Amino acid sequence: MKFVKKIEIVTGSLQSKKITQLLEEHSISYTIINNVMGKGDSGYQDGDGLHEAFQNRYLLVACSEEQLNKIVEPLRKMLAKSGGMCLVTDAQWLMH
Amino acid sequence: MKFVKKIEIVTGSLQSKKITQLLEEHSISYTIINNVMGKGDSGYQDGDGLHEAFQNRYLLVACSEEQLNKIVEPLRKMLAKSGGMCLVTDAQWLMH
Amino acid sequence: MKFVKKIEIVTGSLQSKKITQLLEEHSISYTIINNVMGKGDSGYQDGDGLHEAFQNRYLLVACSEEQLNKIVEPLRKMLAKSGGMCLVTDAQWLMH
Amino acid sequence: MDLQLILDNLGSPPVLFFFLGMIAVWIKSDLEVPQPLPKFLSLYLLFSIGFSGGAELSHSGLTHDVVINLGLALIMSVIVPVYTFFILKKKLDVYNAGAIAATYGSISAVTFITAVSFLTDRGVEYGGYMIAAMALMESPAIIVGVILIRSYSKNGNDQENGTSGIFKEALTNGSVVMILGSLIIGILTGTEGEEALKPFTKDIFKGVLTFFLLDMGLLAARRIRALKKAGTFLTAFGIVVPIFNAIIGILVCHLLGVKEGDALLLTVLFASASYIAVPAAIRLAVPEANPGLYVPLSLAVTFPFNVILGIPIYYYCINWLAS
Amino acid sequence: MDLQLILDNLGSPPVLFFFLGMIAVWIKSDLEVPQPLPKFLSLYLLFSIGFSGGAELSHSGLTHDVVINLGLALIMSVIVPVYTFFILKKKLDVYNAGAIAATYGSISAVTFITAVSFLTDRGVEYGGYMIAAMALMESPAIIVGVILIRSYSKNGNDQENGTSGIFKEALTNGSVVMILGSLIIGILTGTEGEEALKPFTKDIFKGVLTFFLLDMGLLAARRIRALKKAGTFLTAFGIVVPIFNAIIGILVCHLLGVKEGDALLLTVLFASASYIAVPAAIRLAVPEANPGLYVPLSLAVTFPFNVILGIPIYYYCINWLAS
Amino acid sequence: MDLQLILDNLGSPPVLFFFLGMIAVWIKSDLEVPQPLPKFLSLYLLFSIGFSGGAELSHSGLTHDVVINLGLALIMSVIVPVYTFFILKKKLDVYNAGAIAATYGSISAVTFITAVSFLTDRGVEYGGYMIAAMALMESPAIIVGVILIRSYSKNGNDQENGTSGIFKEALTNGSVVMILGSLIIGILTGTEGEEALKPFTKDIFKGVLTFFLLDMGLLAARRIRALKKAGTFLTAFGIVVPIFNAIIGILVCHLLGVKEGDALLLTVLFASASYIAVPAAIRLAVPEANPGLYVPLSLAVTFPFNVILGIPIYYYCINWLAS
Ligand SMILES: Nc1ncnc2c1ncn2[C@@H]1O[C@H](COP(=O)(O)O)[C@@H](O)[C@H]1O
Ligand SMILES: Nc1ncnc2c1ncn2[C@@H]1O[C@H](COP(=O)(O)O)[C@@H](O)[C@H]1O
Ligand SMILES: Nc1ncnc2c1ncn2[C@@H]1O[C@H](COP(=O)(O)O)[C@@H](O)[C@H]1O
Ligand code: NA
Ligand code: NA
Ligand code: NA
Repeated sequence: MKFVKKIEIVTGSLQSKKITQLLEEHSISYTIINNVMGKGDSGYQDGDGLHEAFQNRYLLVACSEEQLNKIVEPLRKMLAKSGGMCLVTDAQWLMH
Repeated sequence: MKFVKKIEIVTGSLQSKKITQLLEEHSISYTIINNVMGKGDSGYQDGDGLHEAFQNRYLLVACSEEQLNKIVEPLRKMLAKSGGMCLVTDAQWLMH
Repeated sequence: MKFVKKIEIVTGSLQSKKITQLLEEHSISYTIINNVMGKGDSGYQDGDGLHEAFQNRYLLVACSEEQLNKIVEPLRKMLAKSGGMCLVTDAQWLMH
Repeated sequence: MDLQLILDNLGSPPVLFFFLGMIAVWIKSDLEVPQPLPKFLSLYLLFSIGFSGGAELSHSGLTHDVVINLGLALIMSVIVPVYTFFILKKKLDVYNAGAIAATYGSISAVTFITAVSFLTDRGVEYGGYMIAAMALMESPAIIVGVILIRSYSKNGNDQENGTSGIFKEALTNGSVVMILGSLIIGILTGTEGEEALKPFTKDIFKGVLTFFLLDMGLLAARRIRALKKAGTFLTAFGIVVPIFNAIIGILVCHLLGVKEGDALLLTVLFASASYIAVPAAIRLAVPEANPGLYVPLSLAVTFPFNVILGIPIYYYCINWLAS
Repeated sequence: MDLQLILDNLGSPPVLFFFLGMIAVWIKSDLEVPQPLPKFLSLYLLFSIGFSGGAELSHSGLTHDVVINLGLALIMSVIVPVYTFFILKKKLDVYNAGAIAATYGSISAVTFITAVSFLTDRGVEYGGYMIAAMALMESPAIIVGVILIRSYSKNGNDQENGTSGIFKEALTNGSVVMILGSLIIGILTGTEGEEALKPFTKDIFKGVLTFFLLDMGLLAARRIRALKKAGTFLTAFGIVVPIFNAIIGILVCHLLGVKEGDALLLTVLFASASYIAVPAAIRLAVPEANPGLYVPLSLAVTFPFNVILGIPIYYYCINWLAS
Repeated sequence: MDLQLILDNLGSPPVLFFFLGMIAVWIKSDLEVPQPLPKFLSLYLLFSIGFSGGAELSHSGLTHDVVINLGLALIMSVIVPVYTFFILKKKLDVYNAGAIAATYGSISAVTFITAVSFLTDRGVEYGGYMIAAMALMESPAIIVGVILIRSYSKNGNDQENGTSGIFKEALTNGSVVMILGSLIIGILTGTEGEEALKPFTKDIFKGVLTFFLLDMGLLAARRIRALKKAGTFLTAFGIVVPIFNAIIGILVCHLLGVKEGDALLLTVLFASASYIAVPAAIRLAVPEANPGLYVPLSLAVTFPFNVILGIPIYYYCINWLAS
């Protein structure tokens, strides 16, 4: 097992594209769950709007602390604009 | 970063509606993932039943410890009836 | 509340079937999210390939430490072959 | 003639595609109709059958046949869950007995639609009001089942959802709203509406039904494994009770002089069991019941039995009595 | 005659299924058309209407009507957001005023398609270039709205997405590409293409539209609750502005001698508001605006108003002026 | 005449919508056909083509043409992966060479269906048994590819999935079951079944194909970027090998006197490469191979080449040889 940082982000589908781009630039792997609904400060994202603009996306990233440190500031800025949630937890990666 | 409690709930789609109602009443934000399958004490929820009654929903909530304390008892009661899983972890919220 | 181990696995949809089989054999409950996209060492899994072979699945398992110990080795072997991610965290199960 | 009817039915595209679905599961093929398309196809079928039935009604007007047929439908949807409940209670606990009883008191829209298609293929007429009979039979059994469970279970009265909640849910379930709504709109728009929507609601109907039955075959075969747990008693129940209900239907229709087409549809309603609406309602209202019993029983035993053998046999018997 | 037209429209299958959707929500039914099927159905409608319009154009060729109609469409899609912005700014902040203004400057493809179906039912002709007018009106209002917001908001100039970014997004949005693309392909393949695809693009078109309006009814009714927050001013806005824009449309068409069918379609474009393309673009470009205002206003007020009452009333007025 | 055929094909709705999809990606439009609808549309196409082919066969009966065509199909699906494997091994590792070889030994159902539509448009007949030839060619190449990889890779023999596992998977893959199943049902139900399902399986077929090709265009264009990594060798491979296989097809058909329509279909089967069934099987059986190579090559190079240029050119050559 290896200690990693687990990052969970929920934000609008359209806005999330900038975040995956950021991850790509730093060659960080990620997982995406689409069609995510929710309620936050900016109201409901209920997927009813016939357009993914009204849906969220969930991003899951496991990375090293250094990688986290590299992306944390741009990430914070993006989320300040787009809204949403970003949680960081400690986790163990089952080596394989 | 701010310390928060992360709550993850998996329960039947229909039953989950009461839980989101509870969260609404306490003005707690949440994220929903639909079409979730699973196996638990009450057997398979495989989405094959042509009705969302046979699917689960995943709810993700990040809230303060006080908020958690307010909802924990009604939540426990609901889950006792509906079945499912509820996990609580510590997490850090990336402030933005 | 009860302490449990939370296991999160992301791997190809087809490959994940062996993992749920393993969980079944040990009578461990699980939750499945389908249609999960992602990027990892073996490139993009973007669901664009008209076949679930090009999608991931997300598995969520809460179990006791003993249960984890029982499955950890076969799990590691499967993931070594199929690729993907497996994170283990501590969590509290809200008893009901 | 009996055998010929069965063979004809076995050789019809919907039934053959149902078999194809089952075979695909047995040979462990990865063939699947991805969600939510099966749900959409079933909405389409309800939409089309409801709308066509309404248009039909707008031509024929209400005759006294309507009263007889709707009355019979309503009565059976109350009687069936009661008598099956007491049979089932001998082997099962109250919750599962009530759940299965509700399932068999209600109806399967797809079985009904397959029977409609069977009649259409043979040029046999039926009344548009039969669609109303179908809608009428969907829900009462849920209510009867839940009342039975509450009366016979020990802690029956500390339930949170009052009976009125169950009532409301039973009456507002999506398929009932879809059928009744389409039926009423079909009546209101009459021939003109029928003509305008014909290519969508009639022409491609049989094709969509055929495609949908492929998915039903996949579903049914996947459920068959669960039947092992259900055991011989329940599996036998899933064939004997439909036959018994069908016999009631055939005899009553004969005595009351219900016409051939209507008689087949009424018989099929009596003989079929719900695998969408009722299971969904029961899952919420009676979480103590095991969906691993009531779903596979109606889906993997009664549904295939009715679609493959039941419909032609019932039709043969109706004609045999009439001649 | 006025009343008869309205009643006829109220009694048409698409409008009745729209009502059915609304009723289903009001009686708290669990009826739903599961995602992503509504999105697929709307793609189908754009595909079919675009393709048919193109085929139509390939027969008729370009006349000088085209220039007039496209010119009017373009002008109105710039004027409407400007004048509504200044009305809205009296009651709302700049962001919400701009967002709603953009919504009303753009158009609703489904309202347009329902009007096309209204004309077809009555055998009234319209020009294939009207499809191009629809496509032309989708996007400019987004750009106008965003420019207005940037000009009047305090920190308007530190926006990251330059105006050029908004331009590009507005012009490449999926529905514009789908309509224009299908239109051009329709022109290119002409009668031959039209014939080959007729069963798909024409015959089942009305049925799919009807089914889709069921979902629109569900959507609209779910949004109505959000209107309470919007208040009386906005709700009134959602009816008065379409009527006002329609009056402009009717008068201008009369003065310029635009033909009956084209006049109705142009009027409907003026009177309708976007609930897909613009809200989606605004959500990204102006996160400060509240989607709980601009979405329900167009979807739960203006859309039903136009589909149920607007289309027949506008048509009556056009004919009344002409006679 | 050559050029005219190509231009005609370029101007057909399916090909034009394929271009529209590609253009939408290039201008960065957000147009998309949401999952799982593309999968559903491809199931529909397999269902319809299989069923129609079966009905066709039930009329024509089995002639000795059948044996020739099916034999040729089977032989080529074994030869192609072998010869391409040895070419590819010069530039790629064993895993990728085997994966791509398997892809080109198999076939693309949509290319085949587009060729069927090309023939239908021109009123050229073809045998229903060609559908069987298509089904027959789907899987063998998977098995051949995997065997080649296991023979030439160092640790080829410690694989967990035995060759028998691959065999089973290859034969039970969903599209093979769908085509063969529909074909057999089409044979069984004959003219009667064909008539009953005609509006669904035939009338709207071309429209659905056209709509589906829009999505294929979107898919193909998204994959083109991945080709840069593949390099010139592979890109050239993706055009040269289909042409080479097509030449073999054209010559062999000429020598054996295969009729025009059948010859085109057989040639298209030889020239096309799989982008669903084989990639999916290889992903599981040979995780060492890079899907970023074998998917875009067949989807973004060979598929567009065949659909846009290949089909009319092959058809021209067949006719030119025959005259
Ligand atoms: N405290 C929270 N817990 C869970 N999900 C949240 C929370 N806050 C925001 N979200 C998610 O993030 C989305 C956007 O949040 P917001 O920008 O606050 O509207 C919401 O629709 C939710 O899905
Ligand atoms: N230990 C667990 N780990 C992961 N998911 C669980 C667990 N227990 C229950 N679930 C989920 O909760 C649903 C309902 O659980 P149950 O009420 O135990 O049948 C299941 O279908 C699973 O998706
Ligand atoms: N570090 C990571 N963080 C999040 N998801 C990952 C990570 N690594 C792999 N994955 C997921 O696992 C899938 C397969 O990974 P791989 O085998 O590395 O290609 C990817 O498509 C991702 O969805
Ligand atoms: Na019944
Ligand atoms: Na407008
Ligand atoms: Na080939």
